[in-house]
Amino acid sequence: MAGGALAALAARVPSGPFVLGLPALLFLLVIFVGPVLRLLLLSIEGGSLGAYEKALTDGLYLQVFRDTFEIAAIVTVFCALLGYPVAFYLTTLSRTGSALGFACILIPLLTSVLVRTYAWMVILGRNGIVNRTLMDWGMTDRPLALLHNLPSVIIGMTHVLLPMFILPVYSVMVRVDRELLRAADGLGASGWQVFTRVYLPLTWPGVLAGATLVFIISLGFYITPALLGGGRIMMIANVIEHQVQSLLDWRFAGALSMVLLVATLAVQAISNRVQARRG
Amino acid sequence: MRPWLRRLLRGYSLVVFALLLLPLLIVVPISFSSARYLQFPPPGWSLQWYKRYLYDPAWIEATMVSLRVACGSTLLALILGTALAYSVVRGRYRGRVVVERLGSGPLIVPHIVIAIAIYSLFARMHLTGTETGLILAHTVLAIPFVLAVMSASLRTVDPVLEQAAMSLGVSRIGAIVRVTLPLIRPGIVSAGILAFLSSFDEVVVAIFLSGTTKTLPKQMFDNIMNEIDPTIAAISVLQIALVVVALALVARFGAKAVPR
Amino acid sequence: QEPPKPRQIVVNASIGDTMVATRAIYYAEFEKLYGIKVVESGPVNLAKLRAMVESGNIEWTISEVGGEEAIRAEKLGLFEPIDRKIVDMDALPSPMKERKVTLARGVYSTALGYRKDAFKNGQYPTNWADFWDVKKFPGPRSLRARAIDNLEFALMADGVATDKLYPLDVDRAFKKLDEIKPHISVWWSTGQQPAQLLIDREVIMTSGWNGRFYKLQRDESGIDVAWGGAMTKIGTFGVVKGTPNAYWGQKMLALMNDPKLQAAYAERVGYPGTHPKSWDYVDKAALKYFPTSPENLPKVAWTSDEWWAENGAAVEERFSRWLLAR
Amino acid sequence: MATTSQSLPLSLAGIEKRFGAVTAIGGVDLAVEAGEFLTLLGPSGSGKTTLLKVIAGFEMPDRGTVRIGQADITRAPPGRRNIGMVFQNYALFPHLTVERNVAFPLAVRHVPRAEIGRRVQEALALVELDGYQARMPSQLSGGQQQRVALARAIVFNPGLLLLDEPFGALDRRLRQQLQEEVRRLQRRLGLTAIFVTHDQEEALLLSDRIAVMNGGAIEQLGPPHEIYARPSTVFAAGFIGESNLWRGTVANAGHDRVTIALDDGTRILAESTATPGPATALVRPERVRLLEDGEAADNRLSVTVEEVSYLGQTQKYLLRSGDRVLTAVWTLAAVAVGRVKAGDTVAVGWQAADVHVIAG
Amino acid sequence: MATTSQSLPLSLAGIEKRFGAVTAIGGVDLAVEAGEFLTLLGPSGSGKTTLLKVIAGFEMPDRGTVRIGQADITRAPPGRRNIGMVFQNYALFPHLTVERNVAFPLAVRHVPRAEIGRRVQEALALVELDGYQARMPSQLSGGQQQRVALARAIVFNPGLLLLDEPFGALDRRLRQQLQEEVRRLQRRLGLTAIFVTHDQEEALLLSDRIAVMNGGAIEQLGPPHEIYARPSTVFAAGFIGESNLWRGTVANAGHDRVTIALDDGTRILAESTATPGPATALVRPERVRLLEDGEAADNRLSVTVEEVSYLGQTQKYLLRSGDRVLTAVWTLAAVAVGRVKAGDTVAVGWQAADVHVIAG
Ligand SMILES: Nc1ncnc2c1ncn2[C@@H]1O[C@H](COP(=O)(O)OP(=O)(O)OP(=O)(O)O)[C@@H](O)[C@H]1O
Ligand SMILES: Nc1ncnc2c1ncn2[C@@H]1O[C@H](COP(=O)(O)OP(=O)(O)OP(=O)(O)O)[C@@H](O)[C@H]1O
Ligand SMILES: NCCCCNCCCN
Ligand SMILES: [Mg+2]
Ligand SMILES: [Mg+2]
Repeated sequence: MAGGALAALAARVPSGPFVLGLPALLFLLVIFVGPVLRLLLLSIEGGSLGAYEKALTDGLYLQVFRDTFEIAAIVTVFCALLGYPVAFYLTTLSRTGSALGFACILIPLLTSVLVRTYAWMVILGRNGIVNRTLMDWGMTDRPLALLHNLPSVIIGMTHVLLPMFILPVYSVMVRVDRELLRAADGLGASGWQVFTRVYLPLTWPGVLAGATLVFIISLGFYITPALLGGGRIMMIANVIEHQVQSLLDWRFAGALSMVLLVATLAVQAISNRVQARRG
Repeated sequence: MRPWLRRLLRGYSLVVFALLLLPLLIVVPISFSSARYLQFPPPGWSLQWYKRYLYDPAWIEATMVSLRVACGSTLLALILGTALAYSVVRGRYRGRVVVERLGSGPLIVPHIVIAIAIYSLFARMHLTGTETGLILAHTVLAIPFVLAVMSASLRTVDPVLEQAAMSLGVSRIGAIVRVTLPLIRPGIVSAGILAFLSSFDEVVVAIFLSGTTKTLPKQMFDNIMNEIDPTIAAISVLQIALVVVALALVARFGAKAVPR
Repeated sequence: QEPPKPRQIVVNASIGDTMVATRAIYYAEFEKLYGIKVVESGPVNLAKLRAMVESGNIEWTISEVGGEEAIRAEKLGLFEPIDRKIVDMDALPSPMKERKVTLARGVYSTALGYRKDAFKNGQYPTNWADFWDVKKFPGPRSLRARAIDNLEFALMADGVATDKLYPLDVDRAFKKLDEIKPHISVWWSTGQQPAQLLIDREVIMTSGWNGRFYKLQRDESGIDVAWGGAMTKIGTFGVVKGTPNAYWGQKMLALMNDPKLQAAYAERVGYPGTHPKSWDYVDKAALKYFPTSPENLPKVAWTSDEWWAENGAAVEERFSRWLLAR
Repeated sequence: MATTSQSLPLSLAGIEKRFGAVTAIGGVDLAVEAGEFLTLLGPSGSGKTTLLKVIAGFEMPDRGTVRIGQADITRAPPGRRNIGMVFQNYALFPHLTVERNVAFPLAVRHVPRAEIGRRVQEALALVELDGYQARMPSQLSGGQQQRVALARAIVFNPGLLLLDEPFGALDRRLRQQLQEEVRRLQRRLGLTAIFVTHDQEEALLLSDRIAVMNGGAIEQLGPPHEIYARPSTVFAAGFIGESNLWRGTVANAGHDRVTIALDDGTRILAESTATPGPATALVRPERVRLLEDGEAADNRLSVTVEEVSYLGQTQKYLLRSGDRVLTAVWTLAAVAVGRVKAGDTVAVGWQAADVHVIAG
Repeated sequence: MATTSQSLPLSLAGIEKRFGAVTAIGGVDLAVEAGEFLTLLGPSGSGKTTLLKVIAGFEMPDRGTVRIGQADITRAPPGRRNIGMVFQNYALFPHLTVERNVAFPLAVRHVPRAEIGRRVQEALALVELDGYQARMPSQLSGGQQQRVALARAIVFNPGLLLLDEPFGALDRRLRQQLQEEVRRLQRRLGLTAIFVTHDQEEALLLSDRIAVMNGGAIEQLGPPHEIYARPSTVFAAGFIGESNLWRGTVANAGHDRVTIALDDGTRILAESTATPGPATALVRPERVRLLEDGEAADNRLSVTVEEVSYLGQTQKYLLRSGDRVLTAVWTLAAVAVGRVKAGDTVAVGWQAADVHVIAG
């Protein structure tokens, strides 16, 4: 009787694939979810929401949040403007051509963010290549301040994130059925009409996916603003780092982290929602 | 497409490609500079920065730490992530979607948040400043890559092949080992390389978890913060070479390196 | 009877050239004497030290801290008391010899460094008033992204005498800082940045730790230091509370108090030692680059660690706010 | 490989399988004799694959038992059941050579090397693929792949062979060729085989018996011609072949004959032992004949030709009689092309023996 | 939409198209009448799609002209040709509703809003999809999708309708249903239509005329029954329907009759005007009859039955006479199930009129 019940139970317990997922699941619960939740608890220690009040009302931090979103938005727009045509161009290339094109995208993508940021320091510095060239050509007599400001941070971040925009857009573009374009053509649409009425709407999910990815990653950026921002461009991650490393204010760092996390998840959720609505 | 439009598109794209590669190319001549400080174009050529890197025990030690940590976390992430991918792709249990989301979570959650969360856990577990701690943390960061690549690979393997193997006399694990894994070897290579690079390049977590054991990126970060000397350029060139070799390996043995 | 020797001890200290010098001079000696490996870590970080002690996860055996931080560290109980039987501090000048938990090892200044070639016919800046004078000395500048020192610089630029700085008139300092803010192109955060910024021509003048300019000065590489109003303080080390190797930490402190080693170190990095006898061993040619040299000492100002220990947190926060405000 | 058959009977008793709210199998009893070729035929979603999976062990039934020979294998893992299976698209291991594919079931059973070699050789010879040992599956034609799959499924002397739509993805020509090969081999080895398809032509062609499945249950079980000629349900009639189906009421007419009275008053004479009551009359289109002038038939109808479709061997006629539409299929031998055209009015008829009555 | 037909004839003259070394189309002349339904039938790679693309304007021919009505449109861009096209898998725009899909060709022509609304409404009514305006293509069944594709292809009154294997991906049942709908609509609107398929049954069923393509050329052009009964090449005979084909030598036998002497001495009597010389005799399997005792036939053979396949409506018999294998297909009406079994020896025969002679 009990044996039968047990057997019935055993038959009901999800077996096979589920069990294989358990180690990773436990691992992530202990070393990822647990700590993040603990951080949440830490930020509301003693039942006080003071840290959140500070994070969400203090002008300084509001400013940082505003800046962070602004920078993320600008970077996303740049990635879209630069990336969309390039992704399309990639779909038109021959085998070798697209292999070379992909190398141009994958090599930077896989290269250390530090290396890339360092390279921009070399290029944009007061004594860097751009200024040297401008001065050699007599276009300016004094070096321009290209580094350690908002534009340099945006350039650096765009460089880091552009491949992450191009890849998802490309993957949607190659899946667009050429037959549809031909159908539009055959139905009398002009080139521009084919683009605006068929191609752009069909590739829009890719743009949305790429933009979401870029925006989300931008929100959490730390290295580039730290190295290219000259101490003046503070994104939320830099503030969090400062809270922990220099001020040891775990509670407040936790609160800021949670706000950042919620913002990130919210952006993702909105993007999912928009995508789902489009069917 | 009209020819002039095509040309415009090509021109535009080539400029973007150039902008993507330019910074990396600039680093090369600088790494061979004979100047004591950063100067471009270099006044002369020398291998001094490579020597400086290779003969400085601090750099070498950091490199070794990074290699060990990257290998460890790659191995761990491959095992955990592949099993997870299998579970998500083949499983039919309720909550599968949640499990998948969880597995790719570290990709979405800002690294700074993960870093300080893990830091506070590891501080209590006496794992800060240890290679073990770095390996565990980097494994968390690498699992989403492995999950993405391996689930894509697994989806290309017809589950019927596993059933076929089982009907021919092996258990599920036997079927996975004898049939599934050999079939997705290219995916394993790609996932492994992605996981390796994600650890080998990782800075933010390393900033928090490095103590006496510094990873190469952490050492580089400190160095860049301190002095923009061409040693970094030399290391950069070596790293870019590593990436190019990795890409070539993937092209040769792997599937698409990047989750699409 | 000595406690058993561990395989290694860990010293947390400033990074950069001083780290290399510390290894070559102190750690090498320590390893030679006791056969215990010294592992170095850095940079100096009070917050981390505190987290370490509070979590009981002690990675460091001894750690360096800045002057005002030493006072906070002592209050927070982050260091073991100094064992006077091992570390003989009696020879140090007062009040250094009265310290309970930290050894004052060296003296350093945050001084005004500049590029000589940025100014015509020897018209170099000499103090913080010049730094603020963007008409006479046009060009980008850099300051540290912290309040400490900057407030003092602003007050001196505004005419406050070096010995009348404390207690700081914070409001006045910030008002003065407002003036210079548009001309600061980089707010530096790590020690080597100032020198690097000068070398790279990113700025024409900057605040910076004197040791970081020392080599450049000695190399005649076109970088020089104006000592007027250089904010001077002591660098200190303590044995981390709860370390299992406290005894060997004390032994290391003893070495750091050794006049000969201090002299070698000072000559190498430009940070003079605290032990009076160390002066006897220093090459006289190096002396003029020290904040404590006869010609520099009258020009420099001394940081009040007590004031900063008391007000630092609040003032630093206000400074962050000020820095980010547009 | 022993070509002496180890073939075993299979019996299913009270098999039930639910997926959440969906009942995939709702109580199936089935006995397959040793050496029999039984086909599960049914529309998509009728539970064919699920039943096969229950037999193979990939799904556990919620209720019921599965026996091969004497052994109850209901809960045995798939690898222990000793069942050979040929999958849709064959499921050859693409990373292994033909030889190692066929050797797989022996290797995992730790059969000695030398014996593996011998048995693989035998199995490949049997499917006429000796000499292909070193090829990879991708280097084989569809037909050759199937033969490898067959060799792999029988090399370990399974008691039972399962085939789940093995021809589902093939074009018609290759399909026909392979159907014949499978059937030939199964007969030769005397294997018990269960074959799944939703292609009625294939089922008719290959099977000793057909089990018509619908909604997770077996609607009818019998040899092909019986299923075609005497379907026991309207569903089975409609699913297999084209049909003219008319609902009406049975009345006895003596001499093993009945009449079926349709709503509109038409009476259809049938040879049947059906009892009076509601019923459906079935007349296959090829039984409807074009009547020559004065030719007699048990049932006779004057119809207008609505549409003629030329199908090569045969022509299909859509005929109308009042509100009733019926289909007739005539070969060219019977009616020359163009003799009967759309719009014509003709007389058609069929014998009482051509009518099958489905009760209910 | 004007239901008054604007249908125009199409003519192709000397069309050639090469891709590098491959000659996809090698000189095709073809005239399609207004309102005609013409099918391009041929094996994979025979150039069907390429020819359609040349007509639609997606490929430029290397040589030759394309005319619709009087206009030479050889070099006109696709959008200017006024050709409606139904693509394989329909190519509906997945991001647009049914209504906006159908409106597309009108919208890009800047037809006024109100008129678009009216014409879309009419077109949807025509394909019986009124009420589905707001659905997305993904929310439609395969059949409904096809009707939307059709509506979109005809809403702008094209002079010509092209269909490239529109049923390629469908299962048999849906396929049949849609074939009928397309045909009905085409007839009703009187549209000129060119239809591509490699399914011979489909071609026979739907077409006014069939163009059998092979290797980039048209091998035969004619109505279905002619193509089936009198294929002009062995290829056409083999490609369409099952065949018994025998090579031999024609000799005159008087009275419009010839004999074909096969290698083994067998002589086949045929009604034909073929001239003496090498030729192939074609006898369709359904023409081979089972001879009753003493029944006469122009051609008579004693054969052994090798295999019997039950196909429902018909049974297929594999018959052997010496080295020669022939296929016969008999309906149940002709031969009851089980009357002729494998192993039996029977007499079969066919009339001289049942033999078609293919010269060469
Ligand atoms: N894993 C599953 N989860 C939920 N429902 C399932 C599952 N497998 C099958 N079903 C359902 O059970 C029923 C029977 O499915 P099954 O695959 O056995 O049908 P089938 O007869 O093989 O159909 P087909 O001809 O399409 O292969 C269907 O309604 C199907 O949707
Ligand atoms: N773009 C192209 N480049 C090179 N060769 C081509 C191209 N398009 C078609 N071909 C070749 O031309 C020949 C005819 O191809 P086409 O697509 O017209 O055949 P089809 O009759 O439509 O075949 P299917 O039934 O497989 O669709 C083939 O040999 C094909 O390989
Ligand atoms: N707050 C840390 C300051 C470090 C300055 N380095 C000085 C080294 C003195 N030995
Ligand atoms: Mg199935
Ligand atoms: Mg085609």
